[in-house]
Amino acid sequence: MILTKQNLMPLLRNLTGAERDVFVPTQVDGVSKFALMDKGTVPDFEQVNTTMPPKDLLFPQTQKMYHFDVDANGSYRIHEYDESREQLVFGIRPCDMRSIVCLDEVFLTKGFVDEFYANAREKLTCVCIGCASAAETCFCASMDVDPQLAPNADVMLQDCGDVYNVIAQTPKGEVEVAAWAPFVEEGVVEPVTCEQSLAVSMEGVVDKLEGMYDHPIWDNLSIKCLNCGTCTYLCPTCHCFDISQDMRRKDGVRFRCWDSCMFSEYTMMAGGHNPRPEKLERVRNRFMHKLNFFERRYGMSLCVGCGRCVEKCPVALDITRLIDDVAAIG
Amino acid sequence: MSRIGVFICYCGSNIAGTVDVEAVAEMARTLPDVVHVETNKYTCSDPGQEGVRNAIISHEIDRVVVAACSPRMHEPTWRKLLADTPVNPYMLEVANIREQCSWVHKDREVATAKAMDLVKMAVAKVARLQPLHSTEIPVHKKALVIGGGIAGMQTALDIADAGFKVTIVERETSLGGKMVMLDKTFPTMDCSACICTPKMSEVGNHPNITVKSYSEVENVSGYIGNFEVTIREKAKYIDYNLCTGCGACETKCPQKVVNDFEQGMSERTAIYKMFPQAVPAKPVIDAAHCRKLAQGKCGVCAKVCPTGAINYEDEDKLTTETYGAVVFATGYKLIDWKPLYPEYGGGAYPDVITGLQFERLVNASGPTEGHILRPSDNSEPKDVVIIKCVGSRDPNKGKAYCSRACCMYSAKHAHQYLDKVPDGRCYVFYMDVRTPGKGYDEFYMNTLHDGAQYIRGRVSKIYQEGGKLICKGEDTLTSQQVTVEADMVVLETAMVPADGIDELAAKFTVGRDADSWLVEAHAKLRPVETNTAGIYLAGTCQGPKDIPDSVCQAGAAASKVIGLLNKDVLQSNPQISHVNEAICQGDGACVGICPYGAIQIVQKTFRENSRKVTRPVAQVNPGLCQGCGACTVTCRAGAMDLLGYTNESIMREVDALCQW
Amino acid sequence: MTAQDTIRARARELLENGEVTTFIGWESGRFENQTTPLVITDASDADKLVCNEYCVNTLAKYARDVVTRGKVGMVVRGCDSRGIVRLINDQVINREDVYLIGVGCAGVRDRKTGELLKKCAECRHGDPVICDEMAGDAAGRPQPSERFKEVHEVELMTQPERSRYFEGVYAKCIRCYACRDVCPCCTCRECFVDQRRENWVGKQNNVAENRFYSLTRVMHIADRCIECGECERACPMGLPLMKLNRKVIKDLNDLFGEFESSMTLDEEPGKLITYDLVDCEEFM
Amino acid sequence: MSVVEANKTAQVGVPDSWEPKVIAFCCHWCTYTGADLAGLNRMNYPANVRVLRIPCSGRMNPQYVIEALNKGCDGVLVCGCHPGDCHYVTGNYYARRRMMIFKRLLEYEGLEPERFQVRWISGAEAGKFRDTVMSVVEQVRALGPLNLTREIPQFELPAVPDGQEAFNAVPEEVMPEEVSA
Repeated sequence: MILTKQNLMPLLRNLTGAERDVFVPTQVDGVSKFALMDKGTVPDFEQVNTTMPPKDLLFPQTQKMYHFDVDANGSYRIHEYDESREQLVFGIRPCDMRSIVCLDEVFLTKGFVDEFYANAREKLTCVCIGCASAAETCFCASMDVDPQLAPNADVMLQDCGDVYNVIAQTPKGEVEVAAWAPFVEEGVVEPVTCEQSLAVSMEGVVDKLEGMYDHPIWDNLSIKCLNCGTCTYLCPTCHCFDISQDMRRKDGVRFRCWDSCMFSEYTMMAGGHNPRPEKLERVRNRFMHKLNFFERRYGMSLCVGCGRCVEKCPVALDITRLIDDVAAIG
Repeated sequence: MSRIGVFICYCGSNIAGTVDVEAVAEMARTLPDVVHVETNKYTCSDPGQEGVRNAIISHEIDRVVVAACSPRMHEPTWRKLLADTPVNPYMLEVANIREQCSWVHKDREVATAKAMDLVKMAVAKVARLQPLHSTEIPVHKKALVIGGGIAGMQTALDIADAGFKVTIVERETSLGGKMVMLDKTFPTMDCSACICTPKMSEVGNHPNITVKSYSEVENVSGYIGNFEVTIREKAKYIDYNLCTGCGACETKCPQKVVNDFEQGMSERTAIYKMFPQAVPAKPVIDAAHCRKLAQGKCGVCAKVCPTGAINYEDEDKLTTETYGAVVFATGYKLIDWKPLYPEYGGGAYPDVITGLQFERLVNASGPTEGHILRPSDNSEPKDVVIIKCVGSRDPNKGKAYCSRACCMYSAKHAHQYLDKVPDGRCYVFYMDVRTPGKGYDEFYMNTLHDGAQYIRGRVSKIYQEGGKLICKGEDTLTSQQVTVEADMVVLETAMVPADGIDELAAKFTVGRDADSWLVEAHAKLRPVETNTAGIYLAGTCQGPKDIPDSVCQAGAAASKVIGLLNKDVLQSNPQISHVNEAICQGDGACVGICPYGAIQIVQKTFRENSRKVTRPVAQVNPGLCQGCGACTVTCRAGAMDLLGYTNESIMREVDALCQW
Repeated sequence: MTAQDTIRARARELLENGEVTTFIGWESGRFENQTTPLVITDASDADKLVCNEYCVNTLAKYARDVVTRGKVGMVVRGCDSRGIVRLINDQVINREDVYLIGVGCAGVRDRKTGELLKKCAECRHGDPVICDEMAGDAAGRPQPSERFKEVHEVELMTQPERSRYFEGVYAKCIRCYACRDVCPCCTCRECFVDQRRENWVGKQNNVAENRFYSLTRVMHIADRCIECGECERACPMGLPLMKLNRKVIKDLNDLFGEFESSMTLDEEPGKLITYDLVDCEEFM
Repeated sequence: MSVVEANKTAQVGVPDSWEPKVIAFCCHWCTYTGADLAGLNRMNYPANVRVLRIPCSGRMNPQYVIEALNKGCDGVLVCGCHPGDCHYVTGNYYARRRMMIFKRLLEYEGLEPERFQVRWISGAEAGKFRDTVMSVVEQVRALGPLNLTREIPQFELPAVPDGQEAFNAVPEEVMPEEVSA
């Protein structure tokens, strides 16, 4: 099936039904993120990937979990919130789709299902658009992500110059594409291969990282790090969160909010001990988690090569240079 | 889990009149951690307090909220009540539902809602309070008096009579200060020597008083009860144990020096006693002018001295002692009028003299043995002009304030002059005559009766013409120009603080006002105390005043010191700032803020992440901190917190008001 | 001998003769015109040091972490040197802990667009305010005319407009704290946002809590801000933070007299920790 | 990205039963004494103000103001001794500078000036305390509820999902008879 780029906007306007929120990548007040599509928004499909990742749709920065209160005779009543809604994200990139694979692994597998995430995940349909060209910071190919392929997307639009190659990949995708009948035509087109200037080889990096606990490379790297939370909050696969509550006298709401392993308070224990007191431990932990720990636990790298942290780090700390340096060792 | 007890008072009908106390009690029972709520007709009465005490015991309450009258009224009462229960007296919060609720609102329903809010705030705050204990500060039973004038001596005597050791530090070579320079003292005209010198000898011989003359305070550290003061006893070059004060050396010394004590109107020798009745009655060698010490020649005094007391190799002696209290009695000096008033000759005319110079002229032990002779040609002046408020009440040329004592002593000068020169004429130029004391105005009327001519107006110019000093002025009562040809002019100049008061006060962190007078804690209610605990003021160092007021203040300061030294140990105020050393950066932003100098930065060693780290942290001195909390806001990290009003308790108090 | 060569030579020399244990500068990054801070300990790395018009980071705050290892050598321009003065005056480091090589700065450029950064267009002190030696001569750039232009623009807006404007600003903030971590004034051992016991600011990310954090931080750095503009540059969401900092600096100057913080080591304490009996009175 | 939480009550829909809630941070030595004096003289002023006692206006941390505005107050009043009268000598001088700067910053960010006021009220000025309270409450009432986005936790209970009874967990330690009359 083929979808011409001119038909894209009419298709989008058609999709914004009442019962479903459609999110598209756009500029909101100078920040590019996935925002609700309504009359005024101008979707920007040219930009490779948005500054704010789409993880916010599945795992919002602040999410109300449940409300509790004490009734007259002193017993607690607890009511769960379910804020998940039918959502369609249109224009998500393959690297972000791959990050959703990681998030699914974390939130849905290994014997514990996070129902807040699960509800949101069920109600999310993803229409992925492949990349014809890459930004200078993109290196998803090196992290075994095909810029034109997203196996877990419901509908895959492969960018073929001025048309999209529409592939429905899941039953939900078929239903979706069926509704697009007036905008698509038959035929298959060869997708444009996307050249990436930035490439790293992950060859043996995961194993080498095992033995590098006290390696001086961490010291040189962590000295320049500011320990702010930018990279963790912009990273599509970072999933750490903290639970806190809003209290009133006898009732309150417990909510979940993003947290970053870069903050010292993240590992601060009640007695005042901090297992990761200095920047060095925290920076090492973050990169080890991205490149090694996740691989060992789930068999896939937690870095999808979207390049957001490389682009937005205030001190240009670069995960790709770390990978090159590790590869070059020994 | 804390167990909070809430006690709501009816206060007869004062509270119950417009606040439904039972409804408030009902609401209080639903508050978190509240395990017992009790209402009471009169909680402050004995039965009321008994009820509270029993409730605390029976319900094992560990935090108490009293909703009644203002904490300013009965907080001490509740604290005493808790003192003999297992509850710490500071685990208490008072909700003011009388003065700020039932008395100021008429509508019962609105007042009850507000009372409920105030109780909620109190419960939220009390839940976060910690038990506080006041620390004990030792008090050294010794006092230090700086300045040996009449105020310093009176203070020292009163303290010593109460049985405490006192040290007087006097910069000059003898006690006495300015008073001993005077001839007569108003209003009773008894001669200053007759009432001052007995005091000096009494001080000199008092077993509890050690006099350190010719000495100055070098540096100070410590705080109330524990002032470590280093005193520099300047070299006297005479061994006071050997010296008998016979005076042989003074007669033989060849070097003549201008005598400051005589206001420069006569000379003294390099080895000198300030005046005959000096205490200690032993001379001092003036190192700057002594030929032996300055140029290495002479040495006559050593040869002449019968007991060999002269020691040219003498050095300054530094001694450090700990004092419980310090009293400033540093006195005043007269303003240097010469640069300020060129129109009065600016010092060019020798016959234009100051009040103190006149005192020396009229004094029997003065340079002219009491005969009033004008300095230029030692002739007896027949016409004398006295000009008042020279430098006082003159904001643009001198000082803005009134120096208080000059009205009286100018009348005294006029009276003394007319007494000693029967055919003399005395004109007094004045703006106002202020004689507020007991017998003061009668004294002034007496001087008028003696024939002193009081002319209301200021002298605008004095110039010399044919041996006469022409004083041109205006008589504002008759609004005519007045010209007086005078033989001698006496200027009653303004009082200003003694030299070096700024450096000395800075050493003790005592405040000074714009004119460098020392600042008392409260002008009306605490006139002899300062904002630095343990430091008191007496006499003119606090502001211009006459001898009766100075002595009165000296007694007051002494009573404060005695009150302090009577205690073996001081209870410090427990609601003071507390440093969380884990967070403290040691940047010292709080040090400059503290009006009491209670915070200092010290180096401390901590074990952090299994490493020993030495770093600067702030340290609060419980003796000085008054608990104002200004430092807690400058501390960005919140390391400095105020016990009793911690950041957390105030934040939860705000939350309780807004959300409960 | 360009400034960069002098720096490299001096860095090698200092490290070789052991005068400094570490040297802080910049190195070129992976992409064209990209630079990233570099801390070297042995002389052989000295040739990695670069100093061109794309060195966007202010290095001052790194001195704090590295000073425990011994004396630190550092390249300083206007903003770096004021940052170092700020650290010294806040007792974070001592003057003898750092050896400063001054470089005149004509402003740095964005690696992609090549334009002068906003913080450099508004920079008032391009040349270092303190340094032990100068590598290359001072740039001597004229001070920009309109220091508080942005602040005036916001002040001219009506109250509802300002309210909506700042609500929009705070809606974008994601609380990553890059502004705090890049600021040389923000050197607390434990920031108030991490104090869960006092619970000053909740962890949820909404306009109210973001405003609490922002207002508090502005009040904390009010009289010490060195106007280096790094917070604005580091913010991933592009919040106009200098509009807030400059507003407070403008008020401080209007109310309590002209004052530029962190210019000299013996500067008098900030305006908010001193007082004057004759301050203008508006609360009577 | 979380859309701006629109929990502002639209100006139009102000319930007429709405009463402004104002918090007054009063210094113990002067204004609190003045407030007590107003009580002694049986003066009358609106009950919308709750006084929070602090030792000195120097103790007033700007963060308390933001907390109050965020959590539900519609107006904040900070009172202290007249400059020169401070029991702790310099407390109100520092407070004056801090509050002047902070007040301008809040107004710059869109807070109506009347909502955050600072006044020096001495221990004898009971009348001034009453008048200040009355004027602040009137001004805040005129402005209506604070329409800045605030952190008042929205507790609208979600509809209980059909078929699933909201489970009641009875905690062990808070026994009913514990909370005795």
